[in-house]
Amino acid sequence: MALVLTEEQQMLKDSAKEYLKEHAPVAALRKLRDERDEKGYNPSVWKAMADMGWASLTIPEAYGGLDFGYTGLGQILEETGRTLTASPLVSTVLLSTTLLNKAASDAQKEALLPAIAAGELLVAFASEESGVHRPLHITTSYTKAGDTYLLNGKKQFVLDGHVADKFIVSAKNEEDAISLFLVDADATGVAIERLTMMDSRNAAHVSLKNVHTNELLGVAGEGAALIETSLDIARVGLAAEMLGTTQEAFERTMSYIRERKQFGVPIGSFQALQHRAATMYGEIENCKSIVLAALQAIDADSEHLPRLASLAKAKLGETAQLVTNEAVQFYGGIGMTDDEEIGFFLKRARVAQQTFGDYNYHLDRYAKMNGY
Amino acid sequence: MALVLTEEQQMLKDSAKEYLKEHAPVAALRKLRDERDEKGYNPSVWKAMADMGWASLTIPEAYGGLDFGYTGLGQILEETGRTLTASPLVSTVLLSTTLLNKAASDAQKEALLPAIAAGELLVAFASEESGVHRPLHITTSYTKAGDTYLLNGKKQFVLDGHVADKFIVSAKNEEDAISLFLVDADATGVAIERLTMMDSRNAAHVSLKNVHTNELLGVAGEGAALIETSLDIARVGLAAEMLGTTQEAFERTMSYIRERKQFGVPIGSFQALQHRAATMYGEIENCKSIVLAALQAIDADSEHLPRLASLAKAKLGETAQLVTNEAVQFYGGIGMTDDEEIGFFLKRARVAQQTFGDYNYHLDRYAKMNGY
Amino acid sequence: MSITQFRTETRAWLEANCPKSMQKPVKKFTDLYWGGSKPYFDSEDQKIWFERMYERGWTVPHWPKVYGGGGLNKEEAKVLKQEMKALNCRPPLYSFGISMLGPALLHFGSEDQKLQYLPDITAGKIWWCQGYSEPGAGSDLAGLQTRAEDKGDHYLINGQKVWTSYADKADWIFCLVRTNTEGRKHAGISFLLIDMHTPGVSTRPIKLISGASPFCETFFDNVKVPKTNIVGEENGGWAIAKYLLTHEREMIAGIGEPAEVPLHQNAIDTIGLSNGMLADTILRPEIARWSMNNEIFKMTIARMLDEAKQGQSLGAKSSFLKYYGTELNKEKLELKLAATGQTGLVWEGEAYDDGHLPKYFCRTKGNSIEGGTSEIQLNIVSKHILRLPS
Amino acid sequence: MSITQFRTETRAWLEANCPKSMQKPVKKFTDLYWGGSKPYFDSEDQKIWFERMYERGWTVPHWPKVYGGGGLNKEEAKVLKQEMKALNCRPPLYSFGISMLGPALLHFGSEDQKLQYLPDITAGKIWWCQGYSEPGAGSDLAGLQTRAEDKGDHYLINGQKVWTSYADKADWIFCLVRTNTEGRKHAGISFLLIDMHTPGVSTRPIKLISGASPFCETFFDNVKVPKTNIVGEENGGWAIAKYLLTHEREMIAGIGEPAEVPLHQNAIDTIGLSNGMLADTILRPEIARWSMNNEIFKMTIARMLDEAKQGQSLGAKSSFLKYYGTELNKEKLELKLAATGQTGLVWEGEAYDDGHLPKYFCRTKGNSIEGGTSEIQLNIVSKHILRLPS
Repeated sequence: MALVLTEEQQMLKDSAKEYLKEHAPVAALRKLRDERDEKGYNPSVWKAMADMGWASLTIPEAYGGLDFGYTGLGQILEETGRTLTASPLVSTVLLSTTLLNKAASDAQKEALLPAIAAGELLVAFASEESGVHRPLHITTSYTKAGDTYLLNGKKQFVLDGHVADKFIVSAKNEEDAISLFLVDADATGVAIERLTMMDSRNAAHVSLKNVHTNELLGVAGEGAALIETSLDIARVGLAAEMLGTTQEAFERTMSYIRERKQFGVPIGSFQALQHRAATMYGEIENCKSIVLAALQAIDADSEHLPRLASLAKAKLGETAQLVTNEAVQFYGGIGMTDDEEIGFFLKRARVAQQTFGDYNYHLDRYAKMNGY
Repeated sequence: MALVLTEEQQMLKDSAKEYLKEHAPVAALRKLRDERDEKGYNPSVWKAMADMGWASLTIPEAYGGLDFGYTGLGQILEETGRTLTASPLVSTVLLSTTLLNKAASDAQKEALLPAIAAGELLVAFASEESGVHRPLHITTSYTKAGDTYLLNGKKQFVLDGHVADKFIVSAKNEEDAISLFLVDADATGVAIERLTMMDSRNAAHVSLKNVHTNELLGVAGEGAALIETSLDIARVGLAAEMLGTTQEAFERTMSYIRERKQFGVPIGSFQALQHRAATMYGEIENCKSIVLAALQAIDADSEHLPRLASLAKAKLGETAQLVTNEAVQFYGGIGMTDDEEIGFFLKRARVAQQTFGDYNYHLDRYAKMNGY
Repeated sequence: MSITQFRTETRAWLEANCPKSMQKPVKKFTDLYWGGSKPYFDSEDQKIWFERMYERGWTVPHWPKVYGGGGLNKEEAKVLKQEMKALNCRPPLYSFGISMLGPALLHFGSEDQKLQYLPDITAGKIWWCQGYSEPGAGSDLAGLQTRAEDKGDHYLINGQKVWTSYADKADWIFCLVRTNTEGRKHAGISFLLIDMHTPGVSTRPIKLISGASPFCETFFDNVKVPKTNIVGEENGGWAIAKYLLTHEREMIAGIGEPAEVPLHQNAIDTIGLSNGMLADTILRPEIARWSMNNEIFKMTIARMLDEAKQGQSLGAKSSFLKYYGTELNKEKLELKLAATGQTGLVWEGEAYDDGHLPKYFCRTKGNSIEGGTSEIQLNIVSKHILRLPS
Repeated sequence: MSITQFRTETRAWLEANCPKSMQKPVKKFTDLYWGGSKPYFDSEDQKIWFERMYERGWTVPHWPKVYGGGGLNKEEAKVLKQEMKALNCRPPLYSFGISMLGPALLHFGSEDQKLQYLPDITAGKIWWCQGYSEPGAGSDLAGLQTRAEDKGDHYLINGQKVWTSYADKADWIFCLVRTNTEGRKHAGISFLLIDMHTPGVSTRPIKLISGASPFCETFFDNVKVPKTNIVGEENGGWAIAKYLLTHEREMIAGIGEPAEVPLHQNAIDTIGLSNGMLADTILRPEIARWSMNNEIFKMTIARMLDEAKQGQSLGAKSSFLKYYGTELNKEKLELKLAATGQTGLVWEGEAYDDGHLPKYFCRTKGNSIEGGTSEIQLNIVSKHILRLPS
């Protein structure tokens, strides 16, 4: 497949860019932060996004979706990355919807997917149990008690954990087999602690104390493979978002140094900065390539997805760090102030880098996949 | 101790610089190379060096030496690094004399040290058994046969192996205890294969087939610690040589870019090159610090020597690579020609980097020494 | 008194007189006593510790006694520093008066000025701030625009400074102002002391990406300043500025918490060991690489200071020290974040040390900007040390 | 014929006609047939392979048949390339005529010139070399000094070229010469074809740090060249030079042996595995980092070519490709040396593959210099893509 967007994908991207610039710019995130907004995202913007079909892109038509594919979703994510838009896109659409598509029963799909497509239901994936990404190293347990399952454990850094209506929870039995369960956020025994993260996005610790559920998701004991595949898709989607963040930070920096004068000339005329800028340009070009290739691999159901997902998440983590660091340095003192927006990009980059595994995690995984 | 040279050390260094510039410049190495010189070094220059006392610096006065210390020897090595002088200084003086000082009996010292001091005896340390530095991973064996020992094995990359009069050979017994032995180069069963290395310096493979010797060096079975300590000293000394090589390559490059014009201006006026040059300057300053600190640690018999030796060898390996690569790049096309001398620095740097352990070897060792 | 005896007595005195709560690492602003006309002590111990040290002249131990200092010679001052470090004693008084203005006055001030200002600095009576940078000037310090018009017996100041540390709390400011608008821009700058309580001076705090506001914008609107408040010659301020910048660079290069936990220990605590090696085999060489560079860099600082003692001036080498030290510090915080994962990104909450790590991480990004950017330092090295053409 | 059918037939033909000894990686100069007026075949198989391919027009499969090419369309040419790669077939003829001069003539030459020169290129009758660089000019290509004086019916050439590939073996040279010394330096350059057998042309090989001498200095001493040998307009050579430089950059970015052993396999072979991971835990992430960058970069080449097909011209992006590709190649050789230790530094001897590794290592250092230095490529990116001011 050619490494270019189709016309439809390009149109979707263009319209997303226009909408987000108008309705969810960086200033909107600042406002949510400064007002210590209770929800941490803007529900009316989210409703509008859903109305435009962004929550339905990967949902089959049978369940009220558009079945447009992940390459399309990636374009939306890239644009939200540019505007640093806080929304349930990553938690509910990119991650949980993928899990539901792959594992849910028809009845579960019927019950959940149309509501997600309409922007009326938020589902968060409660998986990690420490600050460092190790999705299958869990201690949260399940036991069967008659018709229902009993869950116990502590989940950390659950994206949108404090605004979710439902959780998909990973837990293991005594034989260390991992299963997934659906749990209502208001179920007895669920306690939620909202966290204030560096990037002002939503995350929470979710503890489960003798929580009852009778909603198993997928086949019991086969959760591990499901988690890995869904996470790979989420890694690629997050990489697409990071591509937007990185490009926007870079373009703003280039505009800045074209104009900003020191010693009577634009600082963009200093060759040392130019060479660093040109190097960043190249890395961003590489980022574009791997993100597009990985998105296409999802839609093509390619066997190479795991490797491409690690390549994408690693490369974007590396480049987002490089570019946002250099952005602040190129801006100079003004870049250190909260008034200037460039610092928001630095902060978002650091959180996104850690989410779903950082550079080192994926470098290690890549080497192992290649047999060394 | 202050991190500066004493007046005597500075004087020694100055006189070495003057002598080497005159009698053993890079052109001398080129000549040895182009003429495929049988010995690979200039014996009359070596004799003169010995006459100036350079072979005696670390030999006790009782055995005809000057007992001047390793900080002094380091200054000589640094200067030979600048001129890329091929000589038995590293093999015989830095490494073998150190081993003899530490382990030889009075009789052995009496027999060998005055001859070394006079520049009349070359002793090589036959230790490594592969291209990658692993000094204690050996298979060369010794067994006791009456009064003598029987040696069998293959040694690789023995510095000055094909011109040495004697070898110090490491070997282990059936209990894996390592001992050191003195072996004459012309002993029955010794076969020497000279190698042509990238830097045109001397190295050889030395194979030992049922070689008899009755000269044990030091206490039987206690060779490992002896090797490590002596190698640490050799690492620091070699780092001093690399400091000279690195500085000289850098200074030549700076001279070149101050003069060389492109687009009507000196290329040294391009800020991108300036910043890379300034970064190299800083790393070279760091190199000076660690080399001097490590040399002083040898003379002070410091318990920190192993850590400092790894720091020195690692840092110099890293910086020599950086600077010689940048040197060729800054020179441009002319730097790629054999007529220009800068390529000799690149080649010497690569061999010196591998000798006694490269950056990665010492980084690993440093981490282990610090408990992680 | 022999230096050994001095050490013994100093140690005994510190052990007897430094309150236990003052023997803890400095983590936040109020852990230090900053002095000023409205002094704030965070605790009774902090007050006692300041008073006891001030009584001996040990708020600034190496200044002459006549200016309120301790009159210690270099060796004694070093011993005191070592002994304080050994006990983890906090500095009894922290101020830009001590670190910045004092050295400038000692070097360039008149005897009257020294007697007028230095004792108040050692006593912590005046809070000084620095007014160098201006909006839009950035690295081009010599391009400053704040005007000091000659009005006979006084100057009339108009203009704006930025990045003035704690100007909202300060009593006085030491400033670079333009006293001449003609000729070379470096040659029209003067070094002026201004009472912040003078009519026409106002400040506005700047919020940083770390969330803190240690800096202000400071505005001068027809501010009258007596001509005697000038330090050095009129139009001779550039030399003082350069002297202080060099001084500041050296200070910044030395950044780092005292008696700090080594980075690798930090990583071991977070990640753990496996077969005696850091369990994260990818992070391990990165930690080791940083630690090696850090250990060697400290030797370079020591060596350059040793050489300076022998008469080789530090000069432009301070630019390298500033550059390398700040880049190392930034890299250290990147590695700390890498070692802690998302936990190290929580911005608030007691369980997360109130976000000390991510906030300090953000703060370090300014290290390579303030006091002259890394780019400026590299320019200085290439021009003044490597003599590369411009 | 459908493309599938073409593929099947091509594969069968290659399997039947490519001698086994021509299905081995190219390691040294004589592994390729270079053609020329004094042709040298390293083996009978090499000769057979050349003749069989030439007969089909497949020495240059995508050129029109009228010029001696194979007349294949883009898709067919790609299939042939893929099938040759699958069998590891060596190119039957290798020359700068094919890779450099041909494209320039096809784009800028007159019909007469095409008919005169292109068939000889496909037949390997003429060995062409390139004369761009001059001593002392380096990256400043437009500053070239070799003069072509207008003498009515011919030019008189005086000057010197450097880095002319195999000029000592070449029959003809394509050259940039100065036909106008006034006005903008770019505007006085012409693209000229010169017979190396003309009186006044002489060459001297340059020995490289790798020990090989693939380049020469070439001297012109009152060399007479017919005016018809100019390609394009007089003083219009800069456009052709730029076209070819872009072309060359793309070629150089694609550097790398065909069907090469992956770097990590290399490292596994040398170092071995431990618990399924490369035994050298420090080198392992370095290998992986390089491999990731390499794999992603190949996607970027593919993407940029896909975009180019859609009409977005590659333009200055080729500068990035040249820069990144050559830096990757240099880095690869550094890693290979790191993996092999001293063994990889032995310069001679059959047991050491005649020093192929260290010699190739040395050779790669020129990758970021020839065809425009890395610095020049970065300048181009920042000026033409990022629009940063000069």
